[in-house]
Amino acid sequence: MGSVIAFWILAALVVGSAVGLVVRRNPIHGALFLVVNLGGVAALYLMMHAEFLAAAQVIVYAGAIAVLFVFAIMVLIPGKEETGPDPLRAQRWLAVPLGGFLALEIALVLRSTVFTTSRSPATVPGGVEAVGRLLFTDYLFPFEVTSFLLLAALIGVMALTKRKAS
Amino acid sequence: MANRYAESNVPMDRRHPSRMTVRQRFYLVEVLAGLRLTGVRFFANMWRHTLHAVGIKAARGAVTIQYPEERRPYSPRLRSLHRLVRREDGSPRCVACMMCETVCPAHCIYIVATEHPNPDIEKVPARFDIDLGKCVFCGYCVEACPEDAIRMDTGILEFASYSRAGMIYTKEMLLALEPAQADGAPTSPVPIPADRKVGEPQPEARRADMGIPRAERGGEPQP
Amino acid sequence: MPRLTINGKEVEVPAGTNLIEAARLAGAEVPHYCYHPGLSVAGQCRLCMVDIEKVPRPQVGCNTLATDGMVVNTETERVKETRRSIMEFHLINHPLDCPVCDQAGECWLQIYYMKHGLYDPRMTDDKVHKPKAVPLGPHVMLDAERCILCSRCVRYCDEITRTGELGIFNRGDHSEIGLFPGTTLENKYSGNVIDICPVGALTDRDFRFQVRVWYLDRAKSVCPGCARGCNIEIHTSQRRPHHNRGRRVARIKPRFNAGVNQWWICDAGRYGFPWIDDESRLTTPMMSVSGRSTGTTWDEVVVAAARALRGHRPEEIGVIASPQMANEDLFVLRRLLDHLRVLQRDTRVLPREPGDEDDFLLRADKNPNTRGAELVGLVPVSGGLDARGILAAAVQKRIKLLWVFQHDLLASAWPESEVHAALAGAECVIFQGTNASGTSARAHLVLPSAAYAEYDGTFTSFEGRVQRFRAALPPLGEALPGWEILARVGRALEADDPVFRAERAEHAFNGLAAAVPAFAGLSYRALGDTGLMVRS
Amino acid sequence: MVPESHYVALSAVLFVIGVVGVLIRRNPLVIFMSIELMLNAANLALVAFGQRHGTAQGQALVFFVMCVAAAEVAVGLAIIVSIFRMRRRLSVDELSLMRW
Amino acid sequence: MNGLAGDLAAAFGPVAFVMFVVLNLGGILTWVERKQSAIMQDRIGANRASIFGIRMFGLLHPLADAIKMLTKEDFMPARADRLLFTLAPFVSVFFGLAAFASIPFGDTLRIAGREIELQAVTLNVGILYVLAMLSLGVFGLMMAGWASANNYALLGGQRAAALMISAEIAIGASIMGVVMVYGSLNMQEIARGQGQPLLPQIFGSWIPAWGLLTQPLAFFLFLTAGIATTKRVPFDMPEGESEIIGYFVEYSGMKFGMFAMADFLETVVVAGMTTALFLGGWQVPYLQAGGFVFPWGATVGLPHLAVVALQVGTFLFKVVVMLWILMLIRWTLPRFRYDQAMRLGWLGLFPLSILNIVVTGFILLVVSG
Repeated sequence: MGSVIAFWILAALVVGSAVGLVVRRNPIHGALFLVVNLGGVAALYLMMHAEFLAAAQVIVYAGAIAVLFVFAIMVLIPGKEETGPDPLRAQRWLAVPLGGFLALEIALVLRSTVFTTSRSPATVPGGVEAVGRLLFTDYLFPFEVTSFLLLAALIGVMALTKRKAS
Repeated sequence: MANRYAESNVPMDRRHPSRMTVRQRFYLVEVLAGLRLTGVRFFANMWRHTLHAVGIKAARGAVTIQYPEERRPYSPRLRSLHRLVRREDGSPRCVACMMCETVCPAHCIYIVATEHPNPDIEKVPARFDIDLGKCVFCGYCVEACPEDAIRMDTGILEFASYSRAGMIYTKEMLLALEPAQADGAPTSPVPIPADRKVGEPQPEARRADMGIPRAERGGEPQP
Repeated sequence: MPRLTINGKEVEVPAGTNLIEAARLAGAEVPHYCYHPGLSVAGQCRLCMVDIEKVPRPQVGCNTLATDGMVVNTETERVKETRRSIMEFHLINHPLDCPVCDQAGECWLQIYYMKHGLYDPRMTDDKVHKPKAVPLGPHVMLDAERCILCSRCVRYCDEITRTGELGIFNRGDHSEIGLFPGTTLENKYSGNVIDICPVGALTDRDFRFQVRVWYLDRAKSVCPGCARGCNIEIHTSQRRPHHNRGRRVARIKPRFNAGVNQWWICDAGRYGFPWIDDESRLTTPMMSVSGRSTGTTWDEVVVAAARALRGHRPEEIGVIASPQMANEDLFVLRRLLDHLRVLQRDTRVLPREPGDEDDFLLRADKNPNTRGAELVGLVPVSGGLDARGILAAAVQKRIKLLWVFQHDLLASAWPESEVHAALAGAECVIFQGTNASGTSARAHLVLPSAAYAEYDGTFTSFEGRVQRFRAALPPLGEALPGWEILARVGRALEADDPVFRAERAEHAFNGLAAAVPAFAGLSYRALGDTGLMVRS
Repeated sequence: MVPESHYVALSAVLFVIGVVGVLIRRNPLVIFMSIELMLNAANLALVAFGQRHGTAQGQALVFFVMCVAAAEVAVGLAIIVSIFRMRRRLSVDELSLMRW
Repeated sequence: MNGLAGDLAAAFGPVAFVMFVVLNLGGILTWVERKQSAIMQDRIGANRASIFGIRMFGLLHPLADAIKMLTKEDFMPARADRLLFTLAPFVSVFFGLAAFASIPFGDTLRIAGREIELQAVTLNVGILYVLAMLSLGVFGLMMAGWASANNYALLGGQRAAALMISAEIAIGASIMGVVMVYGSLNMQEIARGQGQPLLPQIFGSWIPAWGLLTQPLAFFLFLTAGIATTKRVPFDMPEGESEIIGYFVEYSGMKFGMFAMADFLETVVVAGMTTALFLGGWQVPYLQAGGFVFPWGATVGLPHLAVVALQVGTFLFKVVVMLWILMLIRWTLPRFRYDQAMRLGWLGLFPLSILNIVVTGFILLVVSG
């Protein structure tokens, strides 16, 4: 019972912050809404007993990625963003029905397939051990590839942003 | 130019004597040495403080002077709050020659001259205000005075005020101050105003300076 | 035309030139106190000693005429030694209290002492004491102790004003300047003795102790006191506003112009400046709304004026301009009136009391630019009315818009009742001027204009000499130069004359020079400091 | 106990909001954040599915998504920063040229 | 102690204890900072605040400061983002307080038939939680920097972000060694692990396996990076008093006080984490659940409550010692320049902590055979 209440509160928080992110003009506010959103999702992970993911979510997403966003906004200060006339005004009005259509589509797909199958008993294998074991056994290769990806991103960022010594 | 900064920046030059050695660059050793110094200092002083607290006054763990109660003796050459010197009859020695006003780099002296009944003295200040909020205590006014009429020997250093008006010392206040004692301690009681209330009407003379908007005071006339 | 050599430099000077003037032409300064180019030579101070080749002793420069082939040296050791000795002699009884003395900073005794003095005085006796702070007249204060007996003032009163109030009394070191019994120094040019006094003996009672001279800013100007157009220098105290009783203009000094006033000005001009800083100055544009006059902005008042001008037919508009206005102001006004086709225009309003006049500087016409107004064309034209006529028409309500510049019509020679009737009869009265008066109080629109000391412009003297005056001060409050106000009105009327787009007075003057034949070829640069005559 | 379908539905809503954000905003930073929103929604769904099937594989996948997201954000922000340095303005509509 | 009341007491007791301890430590640190620096520098330090002439070595100063801050003008710049400006100090303090939640301050307390973990929140991933909270704290600073509409504040916020990221990486990587040695992300488990004897084959049960001994390099790396996350001297570039004043330039009154408080709270958190990870946590050498068991064979039996009290007291003692050391460091070392701190974080601490992980893994393989 308590968990249901918690879910609805969190769901409201997550959806509200997502809407705030999309609607607010000030990108800093958007970034802070994103942080709230990520925190809410982390809490949802906790509710699903994915503790490791929750912590990783906060550290990686909220702690690092969102900080990067805020940092980039602070450096750039695009204070005068989105003030000029919108060259693609029609797209703005098209977006909402399109989004609604997508939502409908997803709902239909979900109804038709996933949750019609019988539910297996929830033996929650969450926890760090299970994830760790998977990562270092079944998914060892993707894991290593990810490390290369990160390295490549690291080098790419340096190459992109380094100012040439004039 | 390749990198001008690199050429001038000392740490960039690998052979520069100010570059740190490997041991220094490792930080930890030096950091621990520093911590040892301050840590030893801490415990030595802590011990002295403890002795002091239990009544053994021999060792002092601090060199602090507890200011309002204890004072460092001031040098007689200290430049402190100004005063105006009086003649025997109590009138100011000042002849309103405006040398001090002229030499003052902070423009904090405001003199308005007037005729003295005695033609041999000629001029006296009708108004002699010092805005201590602007004063930089350079002492040029004392140097410039041909009559030894202004001195900075009161030994008074505490004249903070809650308002700007409270920082303006008028002729009467400055005349009421006395020179400091031999050890520099102020003889005058406290300077008269310490504070005037903010809303209090200001003497007429003060307004002349503050009332005229900056634009109207103008700069150099255009040829 | 004798040619002579001064300090190795050969110069040719007019016959009758003395050695001080000759040296000045050669670029050498010979210190002197008693000599003044405008006065007779007295040879009192003995400071102007120069060495003349083949003359055994140094000679006074003031009383030695330049002759052909003379070889003069002004800076030999012997001359310097002589100067030092004479300075020492002058200072025997002179009080050494420069900081107290009001002349400090512009005192020739001080200046030459710093240059040539014997810094280590040998005089140990008590100084002779003489009267101090003796008023000689309404303007001049004497400090006899500071006098070095150069006798310039005595000669001035004898030779220039020919009133002879002053003399030197007693003998030896008790000699002192004084008034002859029963006289006071109150002739119309008495202030000039203050200027020529090289030391602090004669000081200005009005200026005394008000500002130290090193705080003054100076600007070249022209006296607006009468049609003579004496050249003056306005000294202003702007750096230390608490000085000089809060006034900005500290004093007015004559400026040498050989063709107009030489070294002199009259007392009326010298002391005729307090109105510039007077309480009555108009500092904000005013507009009368339902009978009550309230301050407003320039934008609004200019629009209101333009609307009033546009709302009346040309023959309903009467303009009484002022010869106190600069040529630039008058010219822009002329263009504005031409644009509106207004014919009723004049400048001549007779004063209640006729002005005094003499054969020296004073002129009966107390306006500086009457000639300029005539030349610019602000005179009654055929089919139009003169000032008196405008007034009469306003009484009859034929003139509905009355635009008065600077004049206080209520203080004019015309009957007050008629002026009242005219001001009451007009639907709209615009007043443009510097100071509030009975007329401005009855105006519906008040346009505050800058005083002559506050903007650049030119006056045309009665002789037709166009002379520049320069801004010594920023305009008080929101006041604007007259030409700028008129140009704004012109722009508000959407007149396309380029003169309404003038940004500086010079632009307006260039327009004037291009449009009015009398001013053809003149420019600010050509006018210089002493002015040029208009073409007759 | 909250059924997994709730989580999946929530993730769908989040995803749609992200899509709308990408469509209607012109500030690349905000678009970027909307993309993060969509990734997040996908993550939520993955965890929910994993939960339903009783395995930790969903979580493992989310872990990879996070790594990819981190790399993507770093590179993407670097690109935006260099665009801004070049252009002094930020609006995706103006970024139609291929060469800077 | 049964039923709901017992449940509540079991759940909120540790939370209340943690809040009490952390807040008080944080408050008293304002006094310690002034006094300790004074004693180190041959001064007396704050001693003026008095109630009826009683000065108590200046201990009343935190109280006086609080009164002052609460009564001062609460200034807000005209162009400030009002919501964020107000929110920022709360965010800072919140995460500073929350970070302590999963640090254990004692072993399991068995009382009235309940087993209470002496830790505010029992988390399997406790270490990650503390890290997450510490890293979220930076949002308070960035919000403050942005919302103040002041370029200096903005610079301070940016520096805080940059410093936080570079310190964060080093902290995470240095902790990994500890996690590997004790095999858990749960800080309680790590604390328990530190009670085990170190290399019993060699030393017998003489030396407990404290983190300081098993992970000496990680200790220094963690301490350095931890000080950096508290953004105090020598890593005070977000403030940089002499150049930019910092992200709180525009703050006054209690909001400013909350930023200062957040600094102290983070100091307490770093001290607590250092204690829990490297100084044996609540472990008292040779003290086991039943009492002291000395390696030479002697035993001293103690009741359970006494053991727990001893453990909690030991934990607090270690934290206080750690705080003293942190203060000593803060008042001994000069500031790093901005680029030097970045360089230290990325080119010093980070590679060294990776190296630490590699070496630890290698040694663990060897030891466990």
